[in-house]
Amino acid sequence: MNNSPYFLKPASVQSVMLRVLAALLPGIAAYIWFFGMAILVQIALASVTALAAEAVMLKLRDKPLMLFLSDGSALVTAWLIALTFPPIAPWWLTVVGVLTAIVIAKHLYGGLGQNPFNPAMVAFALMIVAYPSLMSQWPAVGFTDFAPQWNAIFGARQLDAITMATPLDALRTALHTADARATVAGVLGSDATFGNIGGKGWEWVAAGYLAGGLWLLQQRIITWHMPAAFLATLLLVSGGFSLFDATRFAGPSFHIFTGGAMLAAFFIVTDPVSGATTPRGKLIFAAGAAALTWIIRTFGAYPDGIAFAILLMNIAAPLIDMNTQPPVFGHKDKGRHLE
Amino acid sequence: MTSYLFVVLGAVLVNNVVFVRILGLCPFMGVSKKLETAVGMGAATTFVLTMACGASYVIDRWLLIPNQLEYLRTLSFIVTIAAIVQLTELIIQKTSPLLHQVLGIYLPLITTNCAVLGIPLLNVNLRHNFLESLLFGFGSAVGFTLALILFAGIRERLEAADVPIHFRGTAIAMITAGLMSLAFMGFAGLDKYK
Amino acid sequence: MEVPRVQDHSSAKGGGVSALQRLFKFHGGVKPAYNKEASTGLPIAVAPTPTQLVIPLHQSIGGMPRPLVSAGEHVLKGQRIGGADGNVSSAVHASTSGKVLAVEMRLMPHTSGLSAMCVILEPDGRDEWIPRQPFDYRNATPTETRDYLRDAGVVGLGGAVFPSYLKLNPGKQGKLDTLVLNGAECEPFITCDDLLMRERAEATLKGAVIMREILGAGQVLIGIEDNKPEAIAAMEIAARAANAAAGDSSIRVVSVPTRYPAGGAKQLIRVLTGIEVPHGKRSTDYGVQCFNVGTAYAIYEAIALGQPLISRIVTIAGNVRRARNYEVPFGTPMRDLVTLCDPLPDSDRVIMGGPMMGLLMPADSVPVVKATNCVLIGSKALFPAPPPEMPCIRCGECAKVCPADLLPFEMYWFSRAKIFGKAQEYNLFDCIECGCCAYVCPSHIPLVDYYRFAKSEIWARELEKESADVARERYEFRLLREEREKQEKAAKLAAKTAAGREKAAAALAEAEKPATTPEEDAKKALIAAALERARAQQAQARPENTDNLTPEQQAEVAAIEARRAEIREMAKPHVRQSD
Amino acid sequence: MLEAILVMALGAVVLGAALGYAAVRFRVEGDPLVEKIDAILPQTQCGQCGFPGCKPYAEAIAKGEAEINQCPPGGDEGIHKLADLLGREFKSLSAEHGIEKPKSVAVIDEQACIGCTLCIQACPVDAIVGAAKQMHTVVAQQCTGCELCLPPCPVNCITMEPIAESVENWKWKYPVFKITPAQKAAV
Repeated sequence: MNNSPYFLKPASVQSVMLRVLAALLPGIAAYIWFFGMAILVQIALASVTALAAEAVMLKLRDKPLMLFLSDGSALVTAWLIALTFPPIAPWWLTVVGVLTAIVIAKHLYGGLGQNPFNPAMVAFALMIVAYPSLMSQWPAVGFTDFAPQWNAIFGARQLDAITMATPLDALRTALHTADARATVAGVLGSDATFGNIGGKGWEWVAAGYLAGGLWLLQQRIITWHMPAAFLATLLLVSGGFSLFDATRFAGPSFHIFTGGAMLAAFFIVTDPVSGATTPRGKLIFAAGAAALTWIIRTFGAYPDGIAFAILLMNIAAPLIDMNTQPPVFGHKDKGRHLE
Repeated sequence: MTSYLFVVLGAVLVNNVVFVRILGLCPFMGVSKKLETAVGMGAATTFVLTMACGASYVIDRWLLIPNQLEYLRTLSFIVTIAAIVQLTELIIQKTSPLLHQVLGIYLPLITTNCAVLGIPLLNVNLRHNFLESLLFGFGSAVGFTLALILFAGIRERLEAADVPIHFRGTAIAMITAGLMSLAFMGFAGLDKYK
Repeated sequence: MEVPRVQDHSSAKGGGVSALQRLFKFHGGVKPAYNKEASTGLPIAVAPTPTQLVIPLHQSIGGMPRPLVSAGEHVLKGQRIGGADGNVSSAVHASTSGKVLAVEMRLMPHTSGLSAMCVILEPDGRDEWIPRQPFDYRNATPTETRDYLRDAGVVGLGGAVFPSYLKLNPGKQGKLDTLVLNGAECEPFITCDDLLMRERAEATLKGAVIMREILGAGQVLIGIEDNKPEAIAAMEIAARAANAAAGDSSIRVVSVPTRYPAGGAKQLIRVLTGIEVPHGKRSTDYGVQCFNVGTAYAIYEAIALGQPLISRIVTIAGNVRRARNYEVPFGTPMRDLVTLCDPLPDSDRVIMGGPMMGLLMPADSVPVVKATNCVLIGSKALFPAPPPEMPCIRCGECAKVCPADLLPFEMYWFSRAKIFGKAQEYNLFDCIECGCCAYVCPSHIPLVDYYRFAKSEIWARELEKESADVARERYEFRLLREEREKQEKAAKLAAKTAAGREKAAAALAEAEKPATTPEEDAKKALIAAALERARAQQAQARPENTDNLTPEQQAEVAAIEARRAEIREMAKPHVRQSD
Repeated sequence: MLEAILVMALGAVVLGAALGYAAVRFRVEGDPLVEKIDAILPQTQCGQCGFPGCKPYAEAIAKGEAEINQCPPGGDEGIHKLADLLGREFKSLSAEHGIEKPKSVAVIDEQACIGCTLCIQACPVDAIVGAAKQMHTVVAQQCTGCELCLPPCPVNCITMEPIAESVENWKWKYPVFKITPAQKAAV
């Protein structure tokens, strides 16, 4: 017989995870529209691998299999990996990435709730370090022909026709070369209309994530702290630098609407397990992730810095939590009147 | 001025002595179980490493090179470092006996900490001037301390995690160090930005 | 979070009872299903006296009272049967007149399922009171008043059962700003305070006036959750009368927003006054003292009527057809009450208290005690077993609802791994075990169980540490004494012997050498002889001792045994400190 | 070659001088660590560790003359605490020094006691009261359960009784994750 409290609010980890998955759907829809059906193949591939790896690990660790397998956490990791990897990445890249995430980043630390690093981001960082070229071959926007994409994933990779540099990649390559004439406007186009905010297609995917994220906020699965701090910091840092020198630094609308920024703001930094958990800690965590993302995007060697930024903040999360504990009842203003 | 800043930043983040150069792993694994110890070890190493970089520069520049005794470099550096470590140990024993006891064997082991020998030798290789040597030593030591403190923070939480039995202790600590190293690779290229 | 709210009840009711009251919010809290209507339909009934009362001696926080009666004795209703022992302790009384059958170990209304000393009383049906007379507290010194209340057995009836005489101390300044009367009653199912305020508002108010005089408090704030409009109305009428009698408007009834745990003493103080009393501090240091309305009524009975605390109002609710409040004499088995209320056939457990903080009873035979505000009958349908515990995902829901602003998931993380020092660093001891965190946890973790576990482990360790410190001190003292005795002995010998130094040195050497001397041999022989005698004695004495005893002798032996058991009991370290 | 020797010798002299001065300047007196170790030890004064009391054992640990796993009353938890304090590896309790037992107190069978005072002399914390030829009794609150009074008793009237669980010292148990048969079937 259990002890008090004797009744509980109906809530479960499973419902939380399933709603997170549901919130990803608008972004995925936009993704399919602009980049083709390959993403569905990747999601399926990642999901199957994740569930299989999860099942094997649970079996090895002698945990109740169905109970933990049905919590949905492995699926969230799998979908995030599928959405951050290039949709035409060869199948084994996704499989190895998912295995890394589930086996090393998650289960070796004790499974759900105990991993200090975001498993999806571990997978992304490891793969981009190990296979930088494979990880930066993205399908051309609007080229949604399925057969060549399928071939790219499972068969012979003839990529020239179907790939295109992402806006971030294009920008970095242009600005990092010695070509003194390269400017932000020269790479991205100068008019800030749709199609030019975060790169053609990309801004719609980001808008999809934004919609899903707002729904998560409304569902009270995430709090406003992380997305707000992440987006605000990205806006301030990129805005400040682009005011300082608009030819070398892209503006905030570009940074927020391109790459994985929006996905990160609502779905990745908000991972409670590996992130900071106190209200102030959440602000610091997300702001730090945004600043590092911008720094690595702008000055670093990798096209999108989100994975590294989040892993770096994961490292700092325990210390952030330790130093941002909210004052406990009665420990604040020494019991005086709070006017 | 900015070049000095880059020397320090580069040493702290981009070429972090633990995560990127993979030096000084022995104390990194050994004294990172508790945050306070990590801070103490970091402070001690910072002191030793900065002093060692200064002293080794002086010895190299004014004693070994003029006398064409470069082949004695490693030997003389080790002796200098050993002396500085001894000094640090005496001071710590006096000022904080508990820290002395807690650092235990790792304190004299700073002598053989490859980071402490490696950084002065790197200074020579990179042809740093005196100030650069000091800053590089200091920056590396700060990087070491940062790595130690961050690692200790994670380990304090990991202590309570349900890690599979075969991976408890050093195994999971090594994996964690590897993943931290992976994260620090994100800083790659920052010091080369023009 | 700190937005002050203004509640105006006076405009609705008219009259100066509840003036504009600025309210404060406390952090967190939950809104579970209240289920209070079931037991508010009927007035308070008097529970029939059972055939046997089991009155535990230990019914309050603090020292175990010593038994004042023995088996066979006849006692009157209200007669003291357990005397307060030690600085923190409170007396216990016979709930009715009758014969003491035994003083023995009986199952306690405690989750542990352990037994403790109880007085077993067989009612004689006459219900004959001891002589009662009001206590003239106005002409008594504060110490006399407090001693009287201690011997009247008045303790906090909100559930904490802290002896009230200790709380009726105005503190350093000698007077207080505010006396808070806690009528919030936030736990689901429980309505005993609600009904008390509805039916006995005037007497409760009189009790409050007495407490206020003893404390020298300026104003009285009666906090009642706004889901009890009848109680608020009744208390307002009584308060208006009391204010009119005193010619001021210092007693105010304040309706507070309904949110669990608004009835936590610290939470209510914060809501009404904005003051946060830190853990381990006395609220009197901040000019506030808080009592449950039931306690106020008990004080009225003790002082104005001269009746010690021998019964209380208990809600019987849950899986029953006729939930109701009863006035129950202490010692009544819970089973009797449950039967009165017609339990449903699938009932499978008895809980003392509400569904959020109540304690699971080891059996339904355990007696009602001063802490029993509710007897909640449970079933699998009403309180289903929680879904299996999942790992914590650090989602932070628990931190959002914690009324003590704690980080429950961190406390859980380290309690689970038995790293108690860390759990304590996260202020485990500020936890009031209200259960909000476990209530909202999506992983269904029994968080409060982990805190209880960690707390009792830490208490045990602290106790061990204390006894280790005592042992160290005593050991060091012994070493010192031995050293001194050795020197004294040597000095004495040196003085005695004419030969002087050589012999003294030899004696000193002797004292240090544990060799057998003729003296010791003689002693050993003596011991051996004594041993023989003892054996013989034992062989003789044993059978004689236990056979052919008169009933009186048997009673005497039983009493002695009981006393011994009690001494043993008392010798054991007391774990729980007052809260 | 000569230069090399000279340079190294010079270095040795300078560094040696500096260290010699430091050794004098930063001399440490006493060992504050002993107090910290002693605070962890359970103070039963039972001598099972092979030292005549907790303090001497603490001194021996601080000097590095004793292992940290020689204290049975402190148990595994005590060893963990010592290991934490001293930054050493945990070792399980050394078998030659005894095993961890539940905390007990000595109880004198008052009928059998002959009043020889031997146990009073043996008690390290003066927890036994009584006089020659008078019955002795143990003050339970002060008894550390060291068992040192057992061997000297000529009539074997002292027994060790584990401290019984009561409502006061009862501890909440560790919450156990239970899988009901229904859930197991689902698995």
